[in-house]
Amino acid sequence: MTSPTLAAGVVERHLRARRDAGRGLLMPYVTGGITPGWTDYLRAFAAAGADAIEVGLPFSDPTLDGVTIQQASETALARGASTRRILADLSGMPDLGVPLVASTYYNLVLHDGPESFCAALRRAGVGGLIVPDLPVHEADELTDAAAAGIELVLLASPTTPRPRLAEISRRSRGFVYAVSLMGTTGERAALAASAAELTERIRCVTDRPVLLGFGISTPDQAREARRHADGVVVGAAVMRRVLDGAGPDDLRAFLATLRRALDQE
Amino acid sequence: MTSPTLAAGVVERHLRARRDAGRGLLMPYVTGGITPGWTDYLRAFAAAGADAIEVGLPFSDPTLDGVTIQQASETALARGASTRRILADLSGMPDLGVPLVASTYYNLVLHDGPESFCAALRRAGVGGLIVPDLPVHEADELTDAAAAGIELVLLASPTTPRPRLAEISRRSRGFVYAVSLMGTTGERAALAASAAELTERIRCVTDRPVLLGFGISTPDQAREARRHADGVVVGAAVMRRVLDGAGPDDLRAFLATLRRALDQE
Amino acid sequence: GRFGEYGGRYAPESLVEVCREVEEEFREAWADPGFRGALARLLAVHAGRPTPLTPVRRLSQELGVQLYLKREDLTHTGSHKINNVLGQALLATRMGRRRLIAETGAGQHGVAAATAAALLGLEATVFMGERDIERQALNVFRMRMLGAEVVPVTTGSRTLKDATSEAMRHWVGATGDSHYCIGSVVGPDPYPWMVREFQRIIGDEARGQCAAELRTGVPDYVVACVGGGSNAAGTFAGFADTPARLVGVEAEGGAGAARGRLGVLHGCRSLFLQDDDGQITQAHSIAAGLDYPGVGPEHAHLRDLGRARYVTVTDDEAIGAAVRLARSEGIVPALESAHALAWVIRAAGGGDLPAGSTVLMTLSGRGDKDVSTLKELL
Amino acid sequence: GRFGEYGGRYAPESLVEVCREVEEEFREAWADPGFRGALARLLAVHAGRPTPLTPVRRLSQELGVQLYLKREDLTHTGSHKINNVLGQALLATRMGRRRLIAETGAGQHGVAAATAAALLGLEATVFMGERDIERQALNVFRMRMLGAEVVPVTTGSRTLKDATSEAMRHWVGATGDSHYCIGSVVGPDPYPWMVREFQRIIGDEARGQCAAELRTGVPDYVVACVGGGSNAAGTFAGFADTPARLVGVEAEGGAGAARGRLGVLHGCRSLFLQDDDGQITQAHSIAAGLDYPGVGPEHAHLRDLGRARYVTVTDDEAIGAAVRLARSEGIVPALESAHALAWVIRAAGGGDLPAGSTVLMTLSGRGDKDVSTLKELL
Repeated sequence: MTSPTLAAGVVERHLRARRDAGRGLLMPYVTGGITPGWTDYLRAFAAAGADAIEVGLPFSDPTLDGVTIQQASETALARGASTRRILADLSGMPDLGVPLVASTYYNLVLHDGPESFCAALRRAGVGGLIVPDLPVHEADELTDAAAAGIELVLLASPTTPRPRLAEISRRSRGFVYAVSLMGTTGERAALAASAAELTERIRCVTDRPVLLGFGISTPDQAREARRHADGVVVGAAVMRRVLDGAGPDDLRAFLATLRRALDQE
Repeated sequence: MTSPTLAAGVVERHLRARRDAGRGLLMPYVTGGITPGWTDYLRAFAAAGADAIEVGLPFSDPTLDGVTIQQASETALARGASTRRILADLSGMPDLGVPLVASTYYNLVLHDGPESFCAALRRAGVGGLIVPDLPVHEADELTDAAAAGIELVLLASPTTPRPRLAEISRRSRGFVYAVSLMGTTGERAALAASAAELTERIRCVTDRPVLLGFGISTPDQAREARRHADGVVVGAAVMRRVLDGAGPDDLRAFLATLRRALDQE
Repeated sequence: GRFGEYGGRYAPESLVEVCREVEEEFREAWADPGFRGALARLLAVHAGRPTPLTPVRRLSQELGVQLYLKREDLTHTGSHKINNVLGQALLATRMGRRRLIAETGAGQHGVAAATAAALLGLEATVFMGERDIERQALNVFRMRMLGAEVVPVTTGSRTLKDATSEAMRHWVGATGDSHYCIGSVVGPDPYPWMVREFQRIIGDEARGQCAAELRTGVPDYVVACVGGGSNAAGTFAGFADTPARLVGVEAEGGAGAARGRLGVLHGCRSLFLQDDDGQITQAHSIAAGLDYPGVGPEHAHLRDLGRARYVTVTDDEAIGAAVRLARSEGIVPALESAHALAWVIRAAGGGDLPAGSTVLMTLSGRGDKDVSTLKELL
Repeated sequence: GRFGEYGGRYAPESLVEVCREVEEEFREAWADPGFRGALARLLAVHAGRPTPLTPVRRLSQELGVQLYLKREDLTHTGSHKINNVLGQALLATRMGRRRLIAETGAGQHGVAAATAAALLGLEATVFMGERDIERQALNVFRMRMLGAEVVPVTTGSRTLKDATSEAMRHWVGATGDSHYCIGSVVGPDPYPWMVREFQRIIGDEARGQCAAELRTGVPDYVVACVGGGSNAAGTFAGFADTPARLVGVEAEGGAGAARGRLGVLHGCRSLFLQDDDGQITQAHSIAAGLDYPGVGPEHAHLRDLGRARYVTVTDDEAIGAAVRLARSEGIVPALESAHALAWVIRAAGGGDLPAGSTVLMTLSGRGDKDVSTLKELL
């Protein structure tokens, strides 16, 4: 345990508290603007027992996403979604009781400028930010901009070497996003073997919450993930259902199965 | 007049006699095998007052012929015409009273061998031979083979320089074939200016009959040609009519107009 | 890995380590006379280097300048792309990789990558937008004939941009045995400068040829077309330390350097065409190789420094230039290269190129691939 | 003008004088260092000579021989045809001609002739069979883009043989201002040996490259494909005075040297495919450049002398060889050249080529032109 922790932000405090209470953490994802009433999904997520909610700000070229989230991004953009509108939608919502974490590609951040971008997130009630194409060694300008109130979550991957893993764990805020496998987002038949190894390696360098993402789509996988990590991110499994027409209630039912799986473990 | 004349053959004796009698010489052409009863054309030619008749032995690649005779050759070959069959057809004919002159490309001569080829011509009653792709400097082997009874007619062209013209005139048998213009066989609107000049140049080096060919297709052209040469060869103008379906009587009528034109001059 | 504020390695964390390995291996290889020698030999005996410098006689007279063409169209496979792929394929072999991954638009880089793979006994997987596959059916067949697998990309605009994204996605899952052979001076560090180093042979050769051929030794202007910008980067590299004025010519509809905004795409920070929301927009050019909404980071930097100028020409100007070169010099240029010529023609006519200037222009590829496009237009 | 009993000037009397002029001018030009220098420079700066000698690594191992390719595919326009047309176009200029006449089958010679004409400011009229025009639409457009007039030939089989006949007919009426630029070592004297002299740069270069590259200095076998036979004639010329065994490879369906009979066509005496009546038969080959029913007179003579061997391969063998070279070496050969390779493959497998032999093969052109043909077949 080498990671010195600065004063934790809202997201991290929330997640640490729940983890420390023995709860397996669940962070479902939704692509902002995917449907006219998309914010209803957020309510459903909260109702299903989400511990944090990831809101994707769709980008034209989602290079780390598999087909499902690519398609969700395209659909949302075709509907006229933009960072500005999605944040406006969020601003209009009552507090759900769980922190919101935005995720997007770095081009959208740079386009507005890191300072403005983070300020806009804050105004919309978003507490955290995930930028999958912004690795730790390129993160300085956003870290600085985010310092005032946005927790910048960094990602660790199975090929990240140990010293770098330590740096990521140290500089990540909110939690450490452990990428379960070498691949893009998307549902998989089974949890990758690399997931366990990576989370163990992260645990050696930090006591920050560790959420496993990429490929977790079933209660069984969630249960298995929980054995190693503090919780899971579930994106493509949610968005496939949304693209197939599932409404907020359907998603609440689906997430409830994951919630139960995490609680059982 | 420098050309020493060897004992003239049948064709040349015939043509000289008629020329010396003041007659304009007419040599119509027909592609052998062009129709089932193609030898009827020969009878019609003779009846119309031809002084010699040129029989084309069709070749697959008639590189010095324009479209009309190309088409006639293709048609005849498609009908199954061959040197052997055409000569067989000729063998079966009674004497028409005018000499026959075969014309073809050198490949057909070489294919049978010059000796055999000439012997076959002789057996079929053919007296002369025109090979447009056999210039004088390549003619030795055929000259030797033909010596026994086939008069090898050589061609002269507007670009033939004088010493070569003298050699052609000296070595040609039967007559000298003056190519009226730089071009292929085929009908033309008017007699080329080069025709007069060439025939004059040939006259300076020989007293052998000179027939003008290539492009002579109307009585007016025949009349004009007669002013310079001893007579004309008429090929494409005949064959166009044959291809258009004209029968022997039609051709006789057409040739009669040329005959009259030559006689008037 | 930085060019002023541009460049960098904006790769997903899963690719950071492999990018580092590529960089390390490239640095070692580039300093290794054995590697340099092997590459030089492949370029000579297989790809046909050196390529000639062709003095353009009739068109120069008409334009009132002295124009010289660096003839990359005469290399094996018909464009400068071969310089880079042979280098990367040799590097992949050195790294023990058994496969090349590549993206392609019109198919030139794909054909080159498939060629290098076949030559060195590697496999090749080429990602190509479904729309480009339809438009460039013969190049697809060339790649397959060379033994490459061509994977249709059905997402987004189904063209080069999407093929690049898909190749990167695929690479994330295949870093262990596959090398991603990027075709231009774009992508995460070390690609922009590694590809430039592999392409600098264009500029180095041209520099020497100009020294031998031109009275002035160095041309007044050095001109090249810019899509991602690899032939321009390689050409400019040979003249960076000379007084020659560097001009990059972009397509009107794909002018990343001339009209792009700061952004990050495909692993690097540079200038990209974007809409008001920060979404990357689709480029449009008759030249498939210029049909990319960004530009390599080094070009962005050269622009900021003022060391190079970036100008644009229209589709119609490029077509006109292609026809003019064909008729006056017997060379049918690639439509990409025709852009560079179109600027020379316009600039000579408009006084932007002073009379008597010496101009070196890189003819990056041959126009055979574009003949069916032109056939429909002319 | 004779090669043993072959060759000669079996031209219509109207062409005899112009053939003499071409011969005289060529003899003078060939002895003139100014002409030779100008041609050498065009070949270097415009056409991309010298072309490399490529050692074939992987296929050589598989075959158990040492195979080297002389890379004419890397010349401008993509085949050895450019060597000849630049020579003849320069000669035409020297003779004050303002136009080139050419025949073409697949369009390679036509494109080369149109290219040389554009470069030297001459007009070009290219005769091409109507059937070939349909099959090779893109080459037709390339010629037109280069400013050439392409005249469809509608007679006979509407392919190369007929295009040649039509070009000769046209020349008869245009000798004053036009030069007939024959594309192979056929036609009336001086064409067969003039074209060989223009093509001997292939053999001369290869000879020097072999001397530098091969332990033995001279290869054991020198192999080239033979249609009319210009690339083979040029290649063989460089090795005539060596112990190298010369092998000409013909298409099964166009084997003038292997199966032709004595005849005269298009101005020269040589070996031609004929039926029992002495009519020239139509050749059939998947390679348009081998689709000619005869062979140049020098090849007929080399055959009689036993100095060269002429062998045949089938369409299928050629296709297989093309695919194999593409997959193993990253080179898509012209289907013509693939015939030469097909023989090497068969001979190495069948013991006709002893293990360890060194083999020089001329790769006469690139396969891009054949990709659509192959696409339909594979």
